Amino acid sequence: EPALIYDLGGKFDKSFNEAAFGGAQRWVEETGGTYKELEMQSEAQREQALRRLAETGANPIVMTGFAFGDVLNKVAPDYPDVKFAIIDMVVEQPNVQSVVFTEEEGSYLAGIMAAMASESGTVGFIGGMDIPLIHKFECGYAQGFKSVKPDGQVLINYTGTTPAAWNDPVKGGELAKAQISQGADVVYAAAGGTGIGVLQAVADEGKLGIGVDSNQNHLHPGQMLTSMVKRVDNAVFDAFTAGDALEPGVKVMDLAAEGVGVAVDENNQDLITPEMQAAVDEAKAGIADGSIEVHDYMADNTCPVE
Amino acid sequence: MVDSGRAVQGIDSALRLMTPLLLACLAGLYSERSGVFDIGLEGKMLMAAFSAATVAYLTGSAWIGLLAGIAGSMALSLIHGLASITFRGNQLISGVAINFLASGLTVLLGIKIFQLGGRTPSLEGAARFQPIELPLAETLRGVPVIGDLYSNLLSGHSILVYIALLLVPLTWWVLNRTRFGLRLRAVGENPASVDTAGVSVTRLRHAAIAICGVLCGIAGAYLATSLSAGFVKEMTAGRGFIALAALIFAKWRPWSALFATFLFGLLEAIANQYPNLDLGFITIPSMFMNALPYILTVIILAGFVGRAIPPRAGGEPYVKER
Amino acid sequence: MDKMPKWADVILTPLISVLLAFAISALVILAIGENPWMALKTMVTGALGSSYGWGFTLYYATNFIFTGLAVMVAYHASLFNIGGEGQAAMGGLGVALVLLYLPLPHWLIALPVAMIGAAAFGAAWAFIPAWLQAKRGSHIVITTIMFNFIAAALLNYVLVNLLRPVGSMDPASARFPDATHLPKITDLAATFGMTWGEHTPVNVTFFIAVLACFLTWLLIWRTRLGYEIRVLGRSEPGALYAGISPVKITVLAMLISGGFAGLMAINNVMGESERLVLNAVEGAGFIGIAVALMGRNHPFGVFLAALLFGFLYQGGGELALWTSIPRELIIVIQALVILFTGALDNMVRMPLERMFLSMRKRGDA
Amino acid sequence: MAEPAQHLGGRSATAAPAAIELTGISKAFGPVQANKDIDLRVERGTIHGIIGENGAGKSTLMSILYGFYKPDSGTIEVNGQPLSITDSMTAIRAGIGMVFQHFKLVQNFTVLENIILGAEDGRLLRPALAKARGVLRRLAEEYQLNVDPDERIEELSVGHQQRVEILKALYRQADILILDEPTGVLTPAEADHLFRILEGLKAEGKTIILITHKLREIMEITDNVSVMRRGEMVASVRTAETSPEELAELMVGRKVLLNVEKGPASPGAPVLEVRGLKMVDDEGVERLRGIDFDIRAGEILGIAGVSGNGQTQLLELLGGYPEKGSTVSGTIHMNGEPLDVTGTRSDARTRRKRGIGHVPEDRQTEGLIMDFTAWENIAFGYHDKPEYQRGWLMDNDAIRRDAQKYMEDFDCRPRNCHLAARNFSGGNQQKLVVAREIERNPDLLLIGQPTRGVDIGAIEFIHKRIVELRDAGKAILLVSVELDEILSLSDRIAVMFDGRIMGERLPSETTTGELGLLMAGITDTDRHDPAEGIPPEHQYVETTPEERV
Ligand SMILES: Nc1ncnc2c1ncn2[C@@H]1O[C@H](COP(=O)(O)OP(=O)(O)OP(=O)(O)O)[C@@H](O)[C@H]1O
Ligand SMILES: Nc1ncnc2c1ncn2[C@@H]1O[C@H](COP(=O)(O)OP(=O)(O)OP(=O)(O)O)[C@@H](O)[C@H]1O
Ligand SMILES: [Mg+2]
Ligand SMILES: [Mg+2]
Repeated sequence: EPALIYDLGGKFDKSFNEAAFGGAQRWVEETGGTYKELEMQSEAQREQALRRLAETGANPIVMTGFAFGDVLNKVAPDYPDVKFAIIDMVVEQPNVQSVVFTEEEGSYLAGIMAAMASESGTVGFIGGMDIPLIHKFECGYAQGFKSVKPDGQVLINYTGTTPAAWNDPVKGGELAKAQISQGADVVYAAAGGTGIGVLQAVADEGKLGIGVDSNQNHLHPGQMLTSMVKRVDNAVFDAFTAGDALEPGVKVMDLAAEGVGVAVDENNQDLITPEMQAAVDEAKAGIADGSIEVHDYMADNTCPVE
Repeated sequence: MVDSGRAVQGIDSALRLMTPLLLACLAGLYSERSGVFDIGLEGKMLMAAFSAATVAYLTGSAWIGLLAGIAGSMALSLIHGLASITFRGNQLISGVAINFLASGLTVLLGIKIFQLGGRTPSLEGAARFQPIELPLAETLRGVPVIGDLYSNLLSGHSILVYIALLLVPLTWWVLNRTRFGLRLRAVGENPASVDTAGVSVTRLRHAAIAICGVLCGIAGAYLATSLSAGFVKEMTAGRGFIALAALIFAKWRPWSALFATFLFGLLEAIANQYPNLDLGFITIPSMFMNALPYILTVIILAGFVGRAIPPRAGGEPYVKER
Repeated sequence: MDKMPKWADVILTPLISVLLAFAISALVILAIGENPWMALKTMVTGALGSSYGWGFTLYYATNFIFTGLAVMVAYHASLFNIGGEGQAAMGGLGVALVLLYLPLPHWLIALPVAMIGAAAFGAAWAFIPAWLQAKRGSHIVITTIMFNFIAAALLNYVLVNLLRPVGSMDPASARFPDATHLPKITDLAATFGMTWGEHTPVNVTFFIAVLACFLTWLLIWRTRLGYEIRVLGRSEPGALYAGISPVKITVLAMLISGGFAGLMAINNVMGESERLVLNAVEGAGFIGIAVALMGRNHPFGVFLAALLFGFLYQGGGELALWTSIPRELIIVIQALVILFTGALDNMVRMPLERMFLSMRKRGDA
Repeated sequence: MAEPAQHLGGRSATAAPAAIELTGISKAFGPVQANKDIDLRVERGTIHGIIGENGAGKSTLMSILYGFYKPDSGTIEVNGQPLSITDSMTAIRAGIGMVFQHFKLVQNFTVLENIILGAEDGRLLRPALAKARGVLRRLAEEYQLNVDPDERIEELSVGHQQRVEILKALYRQADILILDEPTGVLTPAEADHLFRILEGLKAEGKTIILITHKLREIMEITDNVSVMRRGEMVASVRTAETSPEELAELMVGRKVLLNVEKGPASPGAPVLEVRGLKMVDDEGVERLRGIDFDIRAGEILGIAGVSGNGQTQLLELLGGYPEKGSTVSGTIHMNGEPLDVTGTRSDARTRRKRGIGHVPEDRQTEGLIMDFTAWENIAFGYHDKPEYQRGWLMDNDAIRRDAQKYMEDFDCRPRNCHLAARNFSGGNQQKLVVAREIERNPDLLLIGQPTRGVDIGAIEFIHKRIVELRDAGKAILLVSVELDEILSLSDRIAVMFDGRIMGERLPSETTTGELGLLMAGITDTDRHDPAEGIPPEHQYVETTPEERV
């Protein structure tokens, strides 16, 4: 029986935990299997949860979030027969699969679309807490945008410095309005529950929003340019499906692997011009063949376009 | 660097951000002027936000949502009153408990009702308070300065913003010009004076706390059904505590409360507009811009505001016989 | 002269209050469609039913003891320190800097040094609000709230930009050197050949916390400084009359308070995670307020209240982990416990007093 | 007020119904029986005195009558009609007004706001304020009860605050006025004024109940007097048919000396020399305008004056804690050595180390920590004495030993040093403070209002101890608004007015009248005359206020 552990944000964080939950649900629907799931309550429980699951025979054990990395490094060797999968972090252990996403690539595509949809030449990005992971999104987005509009401007805001930053739609909305007042007409939200407020404000003001992690286009049909989907659900689904045959090592979920991408569905297809679609396709191909290199913020903690 | 449009937008944003603070601050003002400290503003707002969003979603009416928000907040007020007035318990503990209670109950009930991890579904249309245009706003829009101030700044907010603003003079008037206000102030300064005048201390304090509940209810409803479109867990994000700080800052006076909350709103709006302040030689990182309102509050407090003397009987239950 | 015997006030009242809180909690559990009996059983066995459960319960309790003592000491000087959260966070920074940058060969050496670092950083963070209160009259409740936010910002910055190892996704410091790892109580038990609480985070800091309770008791009720703190807390004119400087005592009391809050970092940062993570305090600073108030501002009360909250935290964690009951239920239970034992205690006490009084009258007659 | 019905039940047909008739009133606070089966009859149109030791239950009884406390049992009749007084509103409606021992005024309200509080008749304040202003003007003329209606209470002297309380009652058309220790805080002139008002009210047919510890007042003004002891009513007599000695004995249960027995002073070397002492408070008001005086070993210098003329500031300054934000200048010498008047070494701790003991005017907020136990209060201010330290810790056993001893010496009751200070009666609280300061054997004892609100048994005792301290060769600075006390205790009397010492007199050669004039700021033209009567060793350089500026 596989197991899934959510990070502190909780199962319904409007972000990758929720996406992970979606993947597990899909697996249940398709296979009719059952799985165990756990929500963390405190930092100290991480190890407790991993060990208890491992001891009760869960296999594989999937966890979302980089914060598990440290603990997993310690726990994995104690249970060589159990397979673990960790999302967003590389843990080098023989029984651990590390799933990493190339958020910068997906965001790059979103940036291209934003640039082409923007009439003002100014777009916005709103992140939750100012942490490296979110900079990955931000930097990819900015690169994509600048590749189309080198003279354009990307406005960047972070919501806060406490965990409340992920659950403050009011502040998110205000930040979006502030960016809009400075000319932004497309705003990309990578801020969990805060993002709901961002997208709402953007829709209220008649501008375009870009969702994150799961496909959020349905939130405001016609007002969502796209969503930068990060297929955590696929990662979880794959891991669950693989069962104890889960392959250790680093699994890169990139554009090519459809780990990341921009969502197009009936809610936003009217906004996608053929040129836009062409540009996105071209960029995809370029990234795939290496002619376009999207810089990963994590490589050196800097972003070339800022 | 600061063009007028941006300034207007900043103040506009400040107006929106201050509204929940102002409502909560006035709520605290009624409670604390009657001698009952209330650190449970946060919890009451949160509860109100949840019940307002839930009911607004279920009924499709923001107004019914508002009533539900008020009811939710009042329920917690009642508990606070029961604990700290009727049973003369510790007001701070009761406030702490209310914050915990709201934080847990909202999510618990939210999960039970919507299975969305404590969120409510997004509100649309009449389930939200929409911005209203003040009369003549369109006509005046072209007029320089006045147009800017009236049409862009003052007009176009939700009705709750105007209610909050009107509550300031109203509160002043109630406190200083009515029998209720006189007794309320007296009971916060020296409850024995009210008691020996033949007026019930308990009833007055319960009334004050009920008003506090109503105002927190409006504040919460504003957060969930006007500023945003639904409830998200912990969405008050510490605003109740900021309102408390503003209340002390304002020395428990309504006009000063307006000023204090506006200042907080403005500081936050400015921090929002300048996420990375580039001073030329150094760029202030976003973390510090986010903390700027708090840092400036401390500086202002240290530099310009003298000792704040709370209502003398504040925090103490009224006990005749020990 | 008292209305009822002391034992009744100290034991009976809180006991009945806790029972009431649990009764209401049971109703809440029923209301969300779960089985309260099963929930209670999960909580009790999960938190107290094994050395494993105890290991976690005591770990959380250790955190709460420190933050509870912090609130308590300030409260005796009539200062309401809501800043435990920020002070504890800064204490963590102190620990991290000491352990990462000083060559400390053994935990026995690392511990006192880290304690100094933790206390110093926590105290420093309390110093500014204290000084502003004493000198400028800036209300300490506001300034400490503000300093919580500022600490979070500072920590966010330091972890992301300064302490984070290059290439790490996690906004956390590097691991502390192995030599500085504190022995877990499991390890201590193992040296006596016992297996106790395998893989639980409770470590030697627990004993330090217990010692801290005792020292705080000495401080408040047995030393000159404690006497002066209590005088200032009761009456500022009285303090002046007695030649006690309110400025000095305000600052000292807050330094001690901040120091205690900072010391919490020994437990969670040095003892448990062995590196500094963002939001390491996890609200323990706020729980400290409840713990101190419920503990009636007495170190022994703080100890008991911290245990109770440790139990609720661990039991609730178990509940959330292994049942379908959402973790927020535990916050509700905590709220009810705080409400009934801390704020509605007179609801229980008044009828009890009447009962004892009439019993005494009958005895006299 | 409705006219009382004339049916009189079983009472003698000739007697009019009593204004108040209490029967079998009992009240317990937890285990404390404050009132035990009390009967009290107060005739209409009389002034009825109630006396009793601290804690005898006087205030409790009156609070019950006023609806502030609920009695456990007993009945109340007002003007012959049984009345169940459940709250103060009922009492007010029945025409009862009460001036509490501790005023129930809102400090930051104006006089007018305090007057109308609870009697606003109407939801809005404006009409009530206007009406009250008019009524106040009329009352002011009628009874010489002048107060500025727009002044804040905190700006008023206690005497004026009391007027506000009386006005409050009159505004509510009280027919029966209860005054709980009204003169405790008044100067003799103010007290006389109050009594004239009470006489006036009585002449109008109003009934007055007066609680006091001062037998002189009882004899002077009351028609009847009731005596309480330990919660019981022990006697009710016509004032004309009793004597102070008899009342004192009824009250305390033993014979009491009503006058201080004190031999002549034999002053030694100067202990305290004060020159040109000035103090300006944080609002820029000059509170002390250049004070000069000496006190010698073995003498008591009494400072008389209407409260608010700088005595408090003088005591606090000498005690080492002038008001926050004030500026001080001048010199003080203690046993010939200078004392710092500013800076960190001018604090109360340093003063105590130099041998200055201090019984503050306000025992409840300064002299005691009300929540502390008696033994903790015995160390208050002396907690850093070496004999109370044991290494890093305080030697609580040593403190408790001292506490037990002091409480024996001063006959503090109950003799339980573990009881919190707030559980002692006012008199016993005062004994705790006096014991603490006197037992330290200070070279100089500052003592303010030593017997305010204290019953006569305790007054006798405290006076005796002060004189003993003097006879042991110590210097004492006594500040009191009670002229009787000043006259009977002091060896020399200085009168303060408006931050200056107006003059100095010997008790044997002055009268209350003369002191009263000085206290009012009226100096005699020949100001050096009285000094001739002072023996040479008592003389010191005296300057006029003008010279000191
Ligand atoms: N509010 C109260 N709660 C509990 N006990 C009280 C209270 N008020 C008075 N007592 C008790 O009742 C007794 C009578 O008190 P009361 O105030 O009536 O005395 P009193 O005669 O007015 O004394 P004093 O001369 O000092 O004013 C006291 O011994 C005290 O212990
Ligand atoms: N709330 C109370 N609880 C317990 N005892 C009280 C309380 N209030 C008053 N007392 C007691 O009642 C008695 C009389 O109290 P009261 O308030 O009349 O003060 P007091 O003794 O007259 O002092 P003072 O002369 O300074 O006013 C004292 O024994 C006092 O300790
Ligand atoms: Mg009395
Ligand atoms: Mg008295």
